[in-house]
Amino acid sequence: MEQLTSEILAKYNYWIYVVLMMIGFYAMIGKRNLVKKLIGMNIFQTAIILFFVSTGAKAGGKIPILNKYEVLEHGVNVNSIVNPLPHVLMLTAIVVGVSVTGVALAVMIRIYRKYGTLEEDEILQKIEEENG
Amino acid sequence: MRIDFDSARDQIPQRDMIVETAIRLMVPFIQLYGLYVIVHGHYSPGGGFQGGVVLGASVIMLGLAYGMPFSKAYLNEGTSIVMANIGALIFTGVAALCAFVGGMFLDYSALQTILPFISPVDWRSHGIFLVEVGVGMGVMMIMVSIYWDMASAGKMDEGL
Amino acid sequence: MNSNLHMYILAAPLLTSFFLDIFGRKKQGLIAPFVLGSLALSSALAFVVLGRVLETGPISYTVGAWLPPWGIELLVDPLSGLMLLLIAVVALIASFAALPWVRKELHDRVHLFFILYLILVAGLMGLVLTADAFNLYVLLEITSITTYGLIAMGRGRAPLSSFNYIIMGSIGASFYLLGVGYLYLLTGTLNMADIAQFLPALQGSFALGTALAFVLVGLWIKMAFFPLHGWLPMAYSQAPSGAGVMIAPLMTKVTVYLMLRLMFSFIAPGFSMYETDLQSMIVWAAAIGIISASALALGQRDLKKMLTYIIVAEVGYMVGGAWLINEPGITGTVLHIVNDALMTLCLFLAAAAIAYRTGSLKFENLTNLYQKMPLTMAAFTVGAFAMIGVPPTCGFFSKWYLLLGGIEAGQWGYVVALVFSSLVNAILFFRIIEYAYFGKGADDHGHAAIERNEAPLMILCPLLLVAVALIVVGLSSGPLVENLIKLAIPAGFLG
Amino acid sequence: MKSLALVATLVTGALLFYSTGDFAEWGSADSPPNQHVSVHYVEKAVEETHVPNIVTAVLGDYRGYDTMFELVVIYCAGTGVMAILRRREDEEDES
Repeated sequence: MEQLTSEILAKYNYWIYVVLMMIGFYAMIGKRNLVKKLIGMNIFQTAIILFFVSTGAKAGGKIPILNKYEVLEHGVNVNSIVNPLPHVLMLTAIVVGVSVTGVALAVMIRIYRKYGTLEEDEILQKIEEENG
Repeated sequence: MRIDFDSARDQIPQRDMIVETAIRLMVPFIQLYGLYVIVHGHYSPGGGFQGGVVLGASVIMLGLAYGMPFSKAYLNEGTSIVMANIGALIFTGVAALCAFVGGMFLDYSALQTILPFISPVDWRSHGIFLVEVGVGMGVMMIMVSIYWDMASAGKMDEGL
Repeated sequence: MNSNLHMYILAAPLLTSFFLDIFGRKKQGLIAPFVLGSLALSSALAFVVLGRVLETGPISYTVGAWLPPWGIELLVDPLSGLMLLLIAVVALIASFAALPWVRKELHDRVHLFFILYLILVAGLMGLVLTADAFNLYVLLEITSITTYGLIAMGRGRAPLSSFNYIIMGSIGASFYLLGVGYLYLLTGTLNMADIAQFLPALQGSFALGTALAFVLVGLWIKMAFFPLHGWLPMAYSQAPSGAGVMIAPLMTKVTVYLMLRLMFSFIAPGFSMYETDLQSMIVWAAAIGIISASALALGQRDLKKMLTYIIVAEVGYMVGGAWLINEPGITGTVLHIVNDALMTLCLFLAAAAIAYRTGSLKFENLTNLYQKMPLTMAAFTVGAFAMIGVPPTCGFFSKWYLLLGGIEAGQWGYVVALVFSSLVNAILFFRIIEYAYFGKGADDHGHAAIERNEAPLMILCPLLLVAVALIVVGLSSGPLVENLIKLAIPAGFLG
Repeated sequence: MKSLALVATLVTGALLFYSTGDFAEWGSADSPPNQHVSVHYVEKAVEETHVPNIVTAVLGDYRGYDTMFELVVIYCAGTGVMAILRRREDEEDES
């Protein structure tokens, strides 16, 4: 039982990320509504962010903001500070995600103005009608 | 789901005194906080992106309370585009300048050849600051510009 | 080694795009000199850099003067030098043709188009240079976002195709990012060369296989490898013509280059991954992809749509050739990246020239084009011959290398697919040439009813230039392979 | 179509779920990401850049090239939104 608990604690973050990622991925490829697809994309990106940040965690680690003078004099114990690199990477990934969402929303506004709906089936039906 | 953009723009919602007053009071403090987040990025969580988004949010809040035309009058459209480009140019310009004065691309310590009385390591710190200011400017103006375009569906006349 | 020349290649279009936004909004006349000037500067610098790299050997450049595993490393070797030159030249030629088209199609959004265009070029150049796995993701997203924007500027179904591309492209990029995350989790570094050092110790780890699979599938979605190609035909055929002439030749080829780059770094020969059945499975998938895409191309009744399916088939050529993992296969792949970029550029320019005058690219509307636009159609014919693989043109030589590689590796499915696809291309293009040459029927022979009506010089001159280049590159394939491509392939993959 | 999507999702999920078995424990200071490159940042960033916030130091300097393109990405989004939405009245889509 204890072993199981420790296993769950050790991998809990990664399992949750897989579940989140599956929800997002299914919404992106399975749903027929464009807004739902976009929401799925954001969930997918959130899952990736959770995964990356989990890789940098250290049990009992402190935030990576140090006291300049103390560090210059005495150095720093690496294991007491969390890994800053995944946080940096995810700042970049968040900005990229926001940008893609912005462009996707703009494209969606144009789709809505042209077809009057955001349901993929209805849009395809309208295109069929247009082509005779 | 089904919003008619034209009629939505006709019915600009009723102005609300409470919202307007609250936002008018809050906006200066939000902007101050945004500046603090940019400037204090060396010593606390924060930096150009976060501060830029906070600054952008202050203008967007004005737009939400008083309608988009007000926020456009508050922050001129042409100015915002020029500022966004200047922000981007600060970053890429500093990067290219570092290469130009003999260092490597983005090697802030090479800027010592311009102002020799600052040590190379301090130049890295100041270089990061310069770049963060550029990022803050760029992100703020681009966020506002995206809001304007989305709110008015590209017509830049009315909207929320 | 402290030379920043290759950074200026990238910085020139990037900085110009910001100036373009400030000044080009008011003065439309400034756009053309800005765009052409910056791209010409890039091309000239790329030429110098390639020469220098061939002379002195690969340059490892560290941005910000931080040593590789900690800072971001850029790698300028003969392969990336060649790609830089290709991107700069293709973008320069395409921008000549894009100018009249954009003025006609987009009216007052010309400067916005060219801002995105220049940033796309800079992003592609960055992709070619980088040797850092995460930096590659950021640049991949830059090229994607600009492409989404450029495609959505078109008319009709363009926004819908752009949205599909956004969803598929995001899945591809997210998969790639996940793969990089796994590699980071397993090795603790993001530098490609540094990751490669840790890989032998991790052989047999399931997580490593997953990581490489996600990286590969992510790139395959981006390059429209056959079962994952769904977004490409609509997106490329609906894009504004000015954007299509640049996006179609470059995007998929650069992604193929990225796959090659990752293979060269991660899958060194002797590493167990390619001794398994995986390698031949990928080659078989490529063969099926080539055949299916060619078959789908047969069903199209629109020139541009047909060309997009040919692009999907060509991606199959290159992926299959790369995964043959032998000398002629990889040589052929690198040569085909160059040739295919030029051939696609030629055909898309011809399509843009025809559409500029006739307004439609449906096969029925292509009648009598040889009388109306003889020069355009001459160039189109050269491009078509190159695509089929007729000897003096360059398409023949890269296909020859790919065939040799297939035979050497004993991958007969791939060889058959190559031959089949060449035959289908012959049918496809001769059908168009028939339409364009013979026209409707006998009733208008002898009359001088059809006037010559060539496309504007801004489109025609680059088109003719590329058509000549197809033959010149074809004739100089031997020296190109000996002096450049042999040097570009890591020693382990030779012999 | 939906069942195909479900199968694809489940296969991807199973692959990812199974490969968590090879991961280092969550929060362990000995895992590769916490042992290789990041150690240098934590130990040396303050000394080399004089910035107490390591995240800012890595973002602005060590990986400044990424950050530059990050700004370019958001700039592209702004320009892209403008390019997509700002159409003249006469080229308006019919609704």
